[in-house]
Amino acid sequence: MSDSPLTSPFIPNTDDDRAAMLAEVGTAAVEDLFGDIPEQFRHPGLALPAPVPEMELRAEMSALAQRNFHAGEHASFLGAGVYQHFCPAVVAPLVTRGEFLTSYTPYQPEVSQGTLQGTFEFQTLTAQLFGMEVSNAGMYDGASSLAEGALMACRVTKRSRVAVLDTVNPRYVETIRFYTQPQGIEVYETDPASPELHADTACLISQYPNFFGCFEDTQALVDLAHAQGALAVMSCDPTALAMYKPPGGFGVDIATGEGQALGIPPSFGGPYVGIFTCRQEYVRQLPGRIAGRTVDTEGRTGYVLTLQPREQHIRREHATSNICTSTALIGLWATIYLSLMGKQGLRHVAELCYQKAHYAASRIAELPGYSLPVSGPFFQEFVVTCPRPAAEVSAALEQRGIIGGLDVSDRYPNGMLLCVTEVNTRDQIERLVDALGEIS
Amino acid sequence: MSDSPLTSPFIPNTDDDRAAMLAEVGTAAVEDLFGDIPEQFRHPGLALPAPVPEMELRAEMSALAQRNFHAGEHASFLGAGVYQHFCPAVVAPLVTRGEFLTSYTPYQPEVSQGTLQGTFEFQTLTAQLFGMEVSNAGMYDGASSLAEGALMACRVTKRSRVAVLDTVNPRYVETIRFYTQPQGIEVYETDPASPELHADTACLISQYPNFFGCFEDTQALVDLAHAQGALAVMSCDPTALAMYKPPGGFGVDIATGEGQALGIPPSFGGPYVGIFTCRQEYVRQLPGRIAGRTVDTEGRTGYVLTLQPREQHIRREHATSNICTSTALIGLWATIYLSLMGKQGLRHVAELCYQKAHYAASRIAELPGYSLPVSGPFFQEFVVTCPRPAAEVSAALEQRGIIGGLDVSDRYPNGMLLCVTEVNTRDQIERLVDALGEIS
Amino acid sequence: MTSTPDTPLREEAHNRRRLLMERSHPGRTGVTLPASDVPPQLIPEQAMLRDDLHLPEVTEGEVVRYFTHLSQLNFSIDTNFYPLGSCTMKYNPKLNEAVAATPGFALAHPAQPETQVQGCLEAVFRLQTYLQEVSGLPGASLAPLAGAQGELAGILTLRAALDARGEGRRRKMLIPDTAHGTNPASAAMAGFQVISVPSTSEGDIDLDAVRAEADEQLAGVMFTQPTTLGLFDRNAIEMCRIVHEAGGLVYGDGANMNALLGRAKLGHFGFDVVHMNLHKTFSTPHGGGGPGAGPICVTEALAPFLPGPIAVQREDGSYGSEMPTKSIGRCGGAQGNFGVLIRALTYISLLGGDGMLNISGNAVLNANYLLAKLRPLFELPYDRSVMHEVVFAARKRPGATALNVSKRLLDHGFHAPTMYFPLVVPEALMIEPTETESRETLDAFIETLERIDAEAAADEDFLRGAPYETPISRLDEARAARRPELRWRPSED
Amino acid sequence: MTSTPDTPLREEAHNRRRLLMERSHPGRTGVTLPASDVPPQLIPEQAMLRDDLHLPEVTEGEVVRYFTHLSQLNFSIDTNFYPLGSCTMKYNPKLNEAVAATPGFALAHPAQPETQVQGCLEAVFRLQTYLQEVSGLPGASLAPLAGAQGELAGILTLRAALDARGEGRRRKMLIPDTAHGTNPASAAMAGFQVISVPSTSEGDIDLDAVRAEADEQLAGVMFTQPTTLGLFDRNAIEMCRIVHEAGGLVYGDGANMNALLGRAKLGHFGFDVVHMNLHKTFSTPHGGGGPGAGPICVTEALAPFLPGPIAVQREDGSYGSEMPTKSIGRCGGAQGNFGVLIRALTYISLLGGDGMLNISGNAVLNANYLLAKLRPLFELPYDRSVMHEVVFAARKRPGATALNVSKRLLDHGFHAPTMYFPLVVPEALMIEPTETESRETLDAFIETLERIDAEAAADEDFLRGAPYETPISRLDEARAARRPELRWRPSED
Ligand SMILES: Cc1ncc(COP(=O)(O)O)c(C=O)c1O
Ligand SMILES: Cc1ncc(COP(=O)(O)O)c(C=O)c1O
Repeated sequence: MSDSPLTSPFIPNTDDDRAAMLAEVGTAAVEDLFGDIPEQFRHPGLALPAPVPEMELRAEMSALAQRNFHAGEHASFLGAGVYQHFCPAVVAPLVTRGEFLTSYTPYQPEVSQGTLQGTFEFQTLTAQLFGMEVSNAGMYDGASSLAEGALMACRVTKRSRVAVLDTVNPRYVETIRFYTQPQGIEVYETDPASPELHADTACLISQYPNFFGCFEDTQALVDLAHAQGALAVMSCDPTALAMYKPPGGFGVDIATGEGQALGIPPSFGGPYVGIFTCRQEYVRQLPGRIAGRTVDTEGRTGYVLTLQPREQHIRREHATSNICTSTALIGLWATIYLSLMGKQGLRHVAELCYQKAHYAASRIAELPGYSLPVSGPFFQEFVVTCPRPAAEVSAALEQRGIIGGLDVSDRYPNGMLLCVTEVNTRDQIERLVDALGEIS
Repeated sequence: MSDSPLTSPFIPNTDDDRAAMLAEVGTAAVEDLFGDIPEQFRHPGLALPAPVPEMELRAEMSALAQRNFHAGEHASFLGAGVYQHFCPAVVAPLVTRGEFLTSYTPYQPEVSQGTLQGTFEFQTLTAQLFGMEVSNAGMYDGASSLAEGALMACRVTKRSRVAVLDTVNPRYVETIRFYTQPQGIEVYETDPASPELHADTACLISQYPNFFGCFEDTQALVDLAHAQGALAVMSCDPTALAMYKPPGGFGVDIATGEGQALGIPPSFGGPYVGIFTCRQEYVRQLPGRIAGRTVDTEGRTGYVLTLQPREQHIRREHATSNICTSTALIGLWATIYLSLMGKQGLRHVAELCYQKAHYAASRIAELPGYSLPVSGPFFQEFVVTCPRPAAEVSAALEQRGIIGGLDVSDRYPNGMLLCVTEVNTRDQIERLVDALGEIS
Repeated sequence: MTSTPDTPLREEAHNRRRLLMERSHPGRTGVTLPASDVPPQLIPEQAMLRDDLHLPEVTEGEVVRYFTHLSQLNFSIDTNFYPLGSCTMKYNPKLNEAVAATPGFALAHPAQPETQVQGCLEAVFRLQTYLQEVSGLPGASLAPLAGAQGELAGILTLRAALDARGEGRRRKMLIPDTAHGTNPASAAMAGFQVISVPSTSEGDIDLDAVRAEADEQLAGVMFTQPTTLGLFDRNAIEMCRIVHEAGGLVYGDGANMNALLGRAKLGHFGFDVVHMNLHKTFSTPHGGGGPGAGPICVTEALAPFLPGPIAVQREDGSYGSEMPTKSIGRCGGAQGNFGVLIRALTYISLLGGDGMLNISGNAVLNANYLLAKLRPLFELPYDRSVMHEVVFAARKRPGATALNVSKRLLDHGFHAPTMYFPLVVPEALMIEPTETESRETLDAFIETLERIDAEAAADEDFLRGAPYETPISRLDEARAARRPELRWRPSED
Repeated sequence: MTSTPDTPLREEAHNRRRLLMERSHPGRTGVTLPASDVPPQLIPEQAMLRDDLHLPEVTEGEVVRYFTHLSQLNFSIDTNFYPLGSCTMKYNPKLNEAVAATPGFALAHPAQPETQVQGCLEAVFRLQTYLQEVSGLPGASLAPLAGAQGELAGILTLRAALDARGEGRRRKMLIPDTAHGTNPASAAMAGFQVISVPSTSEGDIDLDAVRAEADEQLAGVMFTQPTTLGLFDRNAIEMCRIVHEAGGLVYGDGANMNALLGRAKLGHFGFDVVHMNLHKTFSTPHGGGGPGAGPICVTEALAPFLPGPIAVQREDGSYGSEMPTKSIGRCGGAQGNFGVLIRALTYISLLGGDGMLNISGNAVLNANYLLAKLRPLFELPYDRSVMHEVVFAARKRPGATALNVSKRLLDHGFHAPTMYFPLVVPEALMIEPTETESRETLDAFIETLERIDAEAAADEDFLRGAPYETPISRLDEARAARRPELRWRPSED
């Protein structure tokens, strides 16, 4: 049997091809084409493992995946910004069709109508879900989308301070800082009960429901911001919006969200898609890509990237944003999810989350040693005060085959942020309650 | 929250639609359309379970699948006609593209060139792999393909007895009987060492390698058949043909095979695809569908079903065969598998099977209490005589996380037919040997 | 569009359709494979080995581009409406695919001991039960690999029952002239003498003709209910009585079960054996011509003769697999197209009993809607309310033959109806919309047929040239059959 | 083809492109969902709830047909050659997809405790190590979510290092005029003052211009090696020296890493920070515009400032996730596009070190082959041997502008090259073939460009009308921008 490994399945050219091509090029060897690299730097050696054939690699990767204790095999009550939702089996085979999966950014609209029309649908459906006038084609994720919202608010208001409620996801706050501070924008946290706004505050940023699962008095926050000439910027959970009054209903100016909730697998952190919506009047300040409708030379409807396609190439350091490759495919995933769920389905899912979370919360609140430190209306997440440190509770739950909630003891002593969605069966909830009861 | 279940996701029409349509039809209610059914038979009630929503059904089906002790989780040495082979990850996403998966039999060639050209490729590649002149578009499975081969041999020779070597897969023999006996054809088994042929024997049927993994003296069998005016019909393992002289090389007249070996998942028995190849001269006797090349009105090359498309509609009781819906999609799977593996890859796979099986056999032969009762060259399967009944050995292997071979004790006392292919790692082989050693 | 020199484009199209062997390049490969990890073994004798393996040598990327392109040349349910009578081309839920691909199912081996495959056996057992319920017949075998094999297996079951009664002389099988071609073909393969029975002018079976054959030679009848005319045969119940009285048995072709789901059970009418096409009624994808599955259900009396194996539930609740006591044997190498069965099980489980009623109700309403709306365009040979499909005769306009109308439909993105079948209707157009198509789609289809009618009225010849917009135009089928080219050959390179 | 009245077909095409909201029908649904299994809970206050959720109501089958149809309107790597310079549109192995979809990876939650996600952390750690090896730089963060975010994160890392040294005054960032537009955009977002630096007539960076800015205000330079001209910049090493000597740091845009894999390491040349585009060099699919991933590698000195979190291996062999001691923070809500990382890890593991060398060798040979063969058709502004791509100027024939040639290529099934970039080349056509295309494909592309050249020679206007064969012709982009219609609106119904 042949000893030499087969040549790469991804490189079509053979030795014969290469010889013929080198002859056309007028060079003796492929190595010669690298002659511009100074010799002392050339071929430095690459200490990478030997190639692993597909059959073995698949087994190796499966074994690696198996080392995770994951929601495919265990009940999970972890949310904190990344949510498990049921996604119909039909989504993946459509999204992974090669024509969607392996196409480039639609710079050539004549041969990219699939991606462009899909993006237009994303813009339509997210704008409608958020009750906002316009949406862009999506950002990297919910956090960076909110950060770009802060930047946009500064551009619109020409102000340079950003107020963030201290009930916003702390990672989102870090991301806002990451994006804004280098530009000399000051970010400060403030209490939702009495938000502090200054004359140079560009926007008041809140989260809906907030990081701890509750709803603030959103209308009051929006009105306050507007009274100060600041914009109201809000990060929203898309699932909640199927049930609750959307940001547009409060007069929010810029509303963003983590599209992951729209059926996207958690995938240990990404890829997700950031939703970015705003008032019509800010359309020319929108960061990222946008698809628009137009006509072709024969009057047929078609779609193009518009407003700032490839804007960095033209505007370079004056570009609205540096975002180039974004997450179109995940936007498509969310679009297909939304079209399947539709009006009734998404509402139904939201109501299931509500029902199950409230049931779980009420059961846990009855357990000795447990309480719910936060009062006020919540959707699918709630903080529980545990009789022991949250990390210990989490470890004890793991032993019982349950993925516990996020440790929020920095904010609530022995606090754990639990999330219950439609994927959690009553049986899982009872198992959680029983386990917590045992852990007391 | 709404109590009533959502309407079916597969039925677009709503109550409004139905009302409008009933008005056009001139009927008051859908029920009225069933008026031809005598009342006492109408709406008999249907005792089926209540609908299970997708999310729950997926969980339920996963749990059911999990109840199997399967080769995805355990080393398996079971073959006996259905083989585990590595299949590249690229095959499934291509085969399951909706345009292949959900198209009909290509009766309208203008809008079915994908299926038709794919079938033409299947015919080309299987003919080439088998070293035979022509191939059809595929049969239900390897067994029925061989049975149709026997029927065709009877048609060609106008004889009515069929000789089958007693080393042919017993299930195949049963299938041959199923197909041939109702037509008054007599099937008899005969010893490969001295095959009995009669003046009215239409064909001599053998298997390559035979059911017990060995090669017969194929040339002698073919010559004997021909000397008696009978056809040589042979069922071949496609993987073996990448390494061993193909049926065409022996002058076999009709060669069939189980296409499952070409990367098709075992799926507890199907769907598979039967390969059917023969001499050019019998082309008009071929059962099943056949794609042929032709031209369109503008001279462009295209493909159509030919020779007997929809022959049952025209020839009815005189049709060559009753086969209508076959297994085109599995044929496509095999075609894509063959094109990826190619000349070098398939040979490499065959050699890996050979190497590993021979290594395993030699190691097992060394174990006290074990022996190899069959001598002679073999490919990837071999019979082992165990110190205890094969069923007991199999159960003991199961406890050790191993799927053992087939019990062939009806033929070889305490015999187990083991199969080793490229998917069995050396580590698995060592574990099998150790386990067998313990079981002694 | 503007004029454009189309030669290069033609060539491009041709290049895309080059065959694998024409794309092959020595030394290319589409896979990475491991080296052997065992000590080298003695190599087989040279004489046994081959040295002429002519398979393609192409990369993974080339394979992907080629087959993706081929796929785009197809119509399919995922892209087009298929009003293909007798084929029940309904939408195939993607959940079916996901379930069938579950490793626990896809990797289960058919020869594993029962204890190792309880999940598969339970699945088969459940589906068996559901199909018995749907058909109203208490025995079932899910072994047959397609509808036609179900017919063969079913009719052999029937034959074995007759033979067991000592009535081996009964070899006459009545088959209506409207029957699908596989019925006579299967009957002939089963060793029966086929006798064609006419239908009445209203499309029901001619009972006098049945009575005339009801003698000691009569084995039975193969009957499709609803018939291939899309009609519920009002004489079928009486026919069953006559055949039974004469000592024969009744085979039911259940390919049209979509019309009857939950509305009636064939077993109640007197059918002794019924096959069903899971790839029609139960939404398993047709795959460009299979795989399918053709389970059969039978009366108590016939159950011992069924082909096997059959899933059983043991007293301890575990599942097993058994051959019926007097089984006619096996129709294939394993035990049925499990991958198809599991899809059908998924579908039935998802929709439940109410879902079945919704299917038949909407399928029949859709067919009657088409009947009502298309009536002005075609002749209607049997003017009755229909079940799941409607058969017209395209005889109102010269040039607008069944073939030409069908080909022109392709230009509009609609698959052709079934044509020239059933044979009793000249220029037959057999249209089955199924329940999964919307009123908008049906309306678009109706409008298109109206336009085609107008085109034919305006220019008698126009339709003869159709289709005009498909990847290829009408193909020379005669040439294909006269000089069969059935594979690529090296000489052509 | 024969004349055909195309109105109905047009309409059909239009129907297929109807938007979801136009397909919506009250009462339809695309899913089945379970009822609640818990005791009913108190319902929220009415004032909090919404009553205006306008989402589509369509069935699963309608969704499948719609999106399948949309997909067919796209070019993609799975269907077409994409000679798109700077984008490295190589074939994306399907194994990547299968691995990323493994439930153990796809269902892992980013906020799980480390002990529960050892598989993910090990995967990230491995990839981190591999990318460090490829870049020749010892620190790495895989957090950035795309190339441009990698730029921002990298340049902020650089800034933090300067600030930590007390050199907060250094705010001048040199950027060659050939740089990708994201470089200046990122530098501006990072608070730097962008200073454009010209290239020499041979396409290398103008060292005198660099020297002129090498003062106490100099923060550094953002440099792409090989450059966007497809050239290995022969002055870059000296440039690094000058910048370092002046106290600045060097940022390397590693988007063109495909040319250098195993041939040279950017870290060896003096780059302090480098980002890589996994969706280019490491074969993760581009998805119609993402997702991607833009990991950054840095020198030892810069490592403490990296964005986090970063995977670490602990002494006991377990894996963890940590923020670097002086981290600039987080660039997103979680910890990087793990689903993209795992694909890149799969790709590198599959091909190994030798595979990397094969990639760069074949990619560069393919580019030079196109250079050699296309030279007669276009101007070649920098006549040197190229790396992974070649930039021509389409200035030989009136009418055959970069735009028109590109549009006509679409008719032949080839995606357009990158046009009008880099800005320093007028009528630029930037062509990157990648290693995954075959000589036959390149030859077909060359031949097509020759034909297009002939078409332009024959008729100056012909190319202006192209494309002619695509689903839609040239679109009115000005109108789109002037009157932005960015979503479907109910009023239009
Ligand atoms: C009425 C009828 N009977 C039998 C069959 C045969 O079924 P199959 O194609 O699955 O063999 C068909 C389908 O083609 C049919 O329509
Ligand atoms: C040279 C260069 N730098 C940076 C980028 C930006 O990368 P991304 O699109 O991933 O943000 C690109 C790709 O568009 C590029 O080609």
